[in-house]
Amino acid sequence: MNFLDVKDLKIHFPTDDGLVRSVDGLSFGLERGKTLGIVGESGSGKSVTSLGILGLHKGGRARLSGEIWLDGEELIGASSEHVRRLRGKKMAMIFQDPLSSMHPFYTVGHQIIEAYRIHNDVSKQVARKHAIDMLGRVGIPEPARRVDSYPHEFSGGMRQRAMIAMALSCDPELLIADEPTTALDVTVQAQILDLMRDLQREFNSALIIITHDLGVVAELSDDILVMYGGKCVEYGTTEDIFYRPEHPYTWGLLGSMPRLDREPTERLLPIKGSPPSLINVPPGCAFHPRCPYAERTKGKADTEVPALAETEGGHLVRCHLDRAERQSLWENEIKPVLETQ
Amino acid sequence: MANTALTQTYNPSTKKGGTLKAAHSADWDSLDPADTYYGYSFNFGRYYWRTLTTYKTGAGPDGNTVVPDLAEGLGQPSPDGKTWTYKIKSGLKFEDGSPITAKDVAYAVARSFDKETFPHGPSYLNELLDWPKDFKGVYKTPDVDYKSAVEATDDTTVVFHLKKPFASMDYVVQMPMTAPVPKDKDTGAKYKEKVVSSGPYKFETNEIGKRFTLVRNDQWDPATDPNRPALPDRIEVQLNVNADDLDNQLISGSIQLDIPGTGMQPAALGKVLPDPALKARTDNPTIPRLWYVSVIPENKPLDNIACRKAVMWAADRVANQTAFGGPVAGGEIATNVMPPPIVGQEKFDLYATPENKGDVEKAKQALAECGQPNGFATTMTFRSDRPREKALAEAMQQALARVGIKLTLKGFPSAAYFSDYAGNVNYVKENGIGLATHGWGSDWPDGYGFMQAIVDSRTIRDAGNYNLSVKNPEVDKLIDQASAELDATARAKLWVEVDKKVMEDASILPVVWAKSLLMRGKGVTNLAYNEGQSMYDYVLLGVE
Amino acid sequence: MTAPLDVSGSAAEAHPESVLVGAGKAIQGRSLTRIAWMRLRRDKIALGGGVVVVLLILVAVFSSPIISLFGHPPLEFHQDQIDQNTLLPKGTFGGMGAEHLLGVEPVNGRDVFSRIVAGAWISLLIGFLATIVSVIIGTVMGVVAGYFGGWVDQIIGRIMDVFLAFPLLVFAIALVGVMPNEGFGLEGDGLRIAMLIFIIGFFSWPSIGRIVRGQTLSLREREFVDAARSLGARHGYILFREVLPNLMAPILVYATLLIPTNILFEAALSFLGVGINPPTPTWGGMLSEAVRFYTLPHFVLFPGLAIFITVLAFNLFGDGLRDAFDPRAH
Amino acid sequence: MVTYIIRRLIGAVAMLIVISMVTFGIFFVVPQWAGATPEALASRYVGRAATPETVALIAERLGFNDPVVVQYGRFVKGLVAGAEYDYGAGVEQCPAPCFGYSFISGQPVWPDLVDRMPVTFSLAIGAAILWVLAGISVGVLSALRRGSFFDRLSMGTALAGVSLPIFFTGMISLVVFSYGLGWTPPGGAWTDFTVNPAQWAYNLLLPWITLAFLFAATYARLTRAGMLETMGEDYIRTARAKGLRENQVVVRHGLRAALTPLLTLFGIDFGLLIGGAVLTETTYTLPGLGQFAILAIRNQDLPQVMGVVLVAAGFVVVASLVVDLLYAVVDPRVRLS
Repeated sequence: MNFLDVKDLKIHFPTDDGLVRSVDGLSFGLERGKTLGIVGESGSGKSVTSLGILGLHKGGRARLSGEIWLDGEELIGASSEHVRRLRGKKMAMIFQDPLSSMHPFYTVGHQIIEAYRIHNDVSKQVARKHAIDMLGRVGIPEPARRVDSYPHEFSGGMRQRAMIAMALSCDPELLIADEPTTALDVTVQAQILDLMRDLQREFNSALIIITHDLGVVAELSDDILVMYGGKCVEYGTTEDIFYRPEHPYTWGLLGSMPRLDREPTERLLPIKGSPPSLINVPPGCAFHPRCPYAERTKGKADTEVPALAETEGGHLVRCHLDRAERQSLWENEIKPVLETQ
Repeated sequence: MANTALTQTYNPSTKKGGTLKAAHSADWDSLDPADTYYGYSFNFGRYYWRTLTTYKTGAGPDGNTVVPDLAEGLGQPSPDGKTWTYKIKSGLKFEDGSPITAKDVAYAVARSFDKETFPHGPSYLNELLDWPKDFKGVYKTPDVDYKSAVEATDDTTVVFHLKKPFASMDYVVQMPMTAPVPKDKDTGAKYKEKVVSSGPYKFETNEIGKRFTLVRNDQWDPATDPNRPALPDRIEVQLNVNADDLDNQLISGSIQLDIPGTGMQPAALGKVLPDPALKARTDNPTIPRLWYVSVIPENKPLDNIACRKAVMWAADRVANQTAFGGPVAGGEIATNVMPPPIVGQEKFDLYATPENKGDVEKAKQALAECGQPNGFATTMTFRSDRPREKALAEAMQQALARVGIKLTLKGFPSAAYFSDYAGNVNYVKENGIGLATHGWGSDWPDGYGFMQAIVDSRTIRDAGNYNLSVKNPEVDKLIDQASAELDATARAKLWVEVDKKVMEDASILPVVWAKSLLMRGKGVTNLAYNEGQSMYDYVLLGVE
Repeated sequence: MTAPLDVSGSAAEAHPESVLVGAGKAIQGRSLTRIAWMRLRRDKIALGGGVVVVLLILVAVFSSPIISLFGHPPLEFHQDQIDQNTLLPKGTFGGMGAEHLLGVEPVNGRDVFSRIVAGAWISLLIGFLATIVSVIIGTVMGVVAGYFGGWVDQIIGRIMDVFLAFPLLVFAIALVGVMPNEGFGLEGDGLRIAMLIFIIGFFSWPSIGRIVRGQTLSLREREFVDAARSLGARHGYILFREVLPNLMAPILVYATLLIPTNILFEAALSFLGVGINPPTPTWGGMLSEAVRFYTLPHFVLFPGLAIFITVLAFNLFGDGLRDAFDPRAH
Repeated sequence: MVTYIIRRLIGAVAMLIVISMVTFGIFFVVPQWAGATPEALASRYVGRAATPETVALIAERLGFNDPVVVQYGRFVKGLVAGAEYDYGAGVEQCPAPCFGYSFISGQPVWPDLVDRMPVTFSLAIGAAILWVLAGISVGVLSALRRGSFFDRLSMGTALAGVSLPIFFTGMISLVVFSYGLGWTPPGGAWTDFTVNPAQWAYNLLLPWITLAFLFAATYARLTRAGMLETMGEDYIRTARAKGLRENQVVVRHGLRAALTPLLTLFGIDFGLLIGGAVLTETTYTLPGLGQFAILAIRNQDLPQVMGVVLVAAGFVVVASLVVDLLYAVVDPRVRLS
């Protein structure tokens, strides 16, 4: 059993317009000290998944099913109160936009102290020392002074460091980072990613990085899960995904990776169309309306939902195309385009 | 029984003691005898002031007559009617024990001359007396001798010198301008905060605009004063009480006296009139007040008497009466100017119509005579903050529409009604005002006291007029004749003549001779309606 | 509110827009108005308010035939219905019955039903036209402030502050109280109504002004305005062709919400005795007379309910409209 | 901070000057357009049957013969430096701020205003406490139980509340509770707090509730909207992710942010109210500043009108300044400069 095991997770939202299937049968596992990257476009369900793991859908309108095992405990069936106690202590989260994710009316220190004192019965002075210590560890200069600053007085990168300090203040064993660098400058992005890698090693925690940008997870992740329309479409080691990707959507994502040598808006393999409606999920393969190879399935893609099948060594792909055909497409058509220049 | 107190003293008593609780839905204009001009104030003021004469207390027709108060007897006119002499009693004292002399009375009259300091008070003495040219009041010209107007020839004699003969002097001097004021205690406009009493009560506290209390004045000698029994030990007055609440308190007995004494609010009427037990506690006198509509001959076509007569004929007197509160709370349908309580009044009706509902045919005839057979359009003004005047205007609009006279109604705030609108010559001319709602109450119950201010065209000035409609030289001549007539009966006849002239002129449309529905407070003794005061006689009251 | 995903905030990631866009083809390309209409159609309460508003407008427009069918002329006296002494209606419940549906007034016996129907006309007329005045002043001031910014914005902002600090009601009363009765070629009720419209409209513009200013500020930064500017378009062109059309939706919404406020304003002025001259019936005026006759339930309740229902209907409809145009502005 | 306050105060004074000029203009310039002469103005303030001489004297004394500018100047001088009042037997000092002497009562205006302030203050403060408590708690609960029966009921009531004119609810409440059931005192009842606190509260109960109902409705709607918006903010999700208890999330993180924008509104509402709750005071005939204002206008008593308008505007200005200062304390992002 892994440290984290997600089995057939479904998160649905009933709405006036119909049932929104944000996450629809997702399974994966993660060991301590390992990093999983969850990649997909916005609306693919990746963030809903992370909030689901943290139990933040509890009490809302969401319908959750499946199992989430964290360190031998099942979380979906557990009481809200129990999950709340784990939140912040055993599992913590770093959000995308550090400015909006920190309360504007409280000092950074106050927010870290609050996070620490929820789970540790210590005096304010002790918590404050801890907060300063944490700020120092995430690389904020003069932490003893900056602890009393408000979030708006920090720069974007500093805020994200503070956010990380807050998330790590209780030594969580599972850390989920949701688009941790999207809101940051490119140079700062690299620093933050370095910091997260260092800290993960130091704390030996399990790390999930959620992003729409494969580039972010390339160096950090051990495994990568590609999500589309609430489902996993490809899962494998980082090497599998970057060197032997088998799903046309993954190819598209690889082609969309911004590279330093190109204009940020330039895409090698643009994915046409927009992400699917989560209410009226296209019948058959959710990706087929946008898939350039859909017709090769002889109509199967329009009617039949493809299964997530293992190809080799834990590499999973959800596609109707033959494996051979996928491999040949990759080798002959996609890879050459990606490797131009 | 209802109306008992109109003819006799209700619940007579001589028992002293207790506290009389009174309330007022608004505020006094002023407690200063020189600066007040409300009937209730003249009535109530007698608790703390004494004047040369006063109305005979108690119920019945005698209440209209004046009797001596400070004076030993009524005034002695000189044969030409231009000098009036009053002898005052001896042994009179102010609340501080200092004696009241003729000098204090003369000084009080002289100080009341200063209308800049005392703008509210009546100005009869300003006009009647022969003031020195350079006299600007006792404050501005303290060195000017005013003896050409009023003088104390010795400690007990006050002499008034008039510009022209005047017969009703005894009525004028019952007004509080003759209430003595000690010169060394006079603080001008601030005197109202601390009035020095000459009557049976003096001020204990006085919070202007809120409340005041009167307690016994031990320097007042009942032997000098047959008019005031001074029964309660204490009188407490609340000001600015909600009018509906005041009625309810009066009904329930938590207060015993409604000071303005002008009747109840509609809500209370709806409660009192259908309830025999409550109705039995009421008195319903006709008071010397006329509600009327000025028919102003200033603009076409009302400059034509026939058109004015058309208005007279077209008006629905019953609807007008209802608008003014109906036969009980409003008044009796008025057919001429002078109300019944005025001494020598005669009732006559030049425009009698079937059931008082107006006569459309006669009105149309008059319109044809006027050259406006299809009617005409004009404007009627009223005081917008007076619901009854508003209702009257609406009733007139309905009635006159029957003969094609189209009224546009315009309401104005009371405060500026006479100064800027209905009493402003230019405004009336420029805006084509044809009809204006008015009310007038007499200062004393004779022809002069009632009529002069509203029918004498020589009083008309640019703004602030009460009369803009009666402009008849014949009327003016009759007024002069009547004022100079020293024989009371002949004088009364002359005033009836004035009344007839005005009605023939069709420049006043009488609406009602007002009646007020007064309620006797619970536990009040010795209560009587006084015709001179047109209210309950406050100084008689006692409590059980 | 039709935002599909609102799970007490915790599913904020699944943003309404992404779903809307995703739900995709069906909605894409439709104008904001169409989307708003779709949302509005689903809002039963707002629609109910809208229906009542339409009914009220019909009542106001067809007040004369309605009155001649069911009532009596609103100015006609029926003193035979009145007790001469108490001045109250003789009949029970204020004389309510087939002849006088809502009873008669005390004193003169005028038909309450007819006066309420006739009063609808005044209330709605003033409510609508005063709102138009506010919208015109507010839009001009708001657009000018938002578009030109700088010292112009400063000055207009100050003016709005002054209006906020004004004891408006006191001021309006003072103003109506001293106004002449003839002028601008009008007289009587016509002038009075015109004056009330102007005064109410004039005192209510800052609320619209603020919103328009804010919207203009944000519009000014949008690409299409930039584009137009870079193409050398004149201010006038940008204002009328680019900015104003985009302000229509918020203006419409807030105008709808201002109408009930203005109706209440008119009622308050009439209540305080500075509204339309009698005998023209107004709801506020009827209520102010009811103060003296508070013992008559029909006389107090009906004009009050008329105001309440009208204002509530406009509020419901306006609220729905706002939610439809901008679900998140709520 | 200090410079900010000074600048705001200067702005406030400028605003009051503008307001005073406009008020003055309305009462002097507009009637003159309508053709009023100084005598016509003066004849408003004298007793009945005053002679032309009396009217002329009063016109002179009230200064109506001077140009409007001079009259205004005199008013401002009185405010700044005080004024003198000739009461016949002597001269009285009216120290600054002297709003002048009422044309009607001859009393200085300022003490009259001060006299009526406790009534309006009591009304406003009591109602404010009620509406803030009720409005905010209902709003918060509605937002947290969005779509529930409670939410629908309270928001329906709130919408009805903002649609009811206070002179209607006030009258109904008086008819039912005071005249009908006799539970509450009749209109016009007022006892000073220092005289009898229990009676004070009892007398004001009905006006408080009626007035508070109106405002509570608005505040409940706004609180709910603010809460819904705030509870959707990212930082609320962060707070939850930290493991904070839900009630702490709501109170410490949600409420504070949701209520802060209401502060400005409250400042203005409260400021306007303590300057005179005209309709409430008229309906309940409470002797406060609002009733004073109406009476002053009816009597066309300019010094009183000027006094009450300026005092009322002053309250709004001060209240909004206080609120802005408070805002800076509550929201660290706001800088006073």
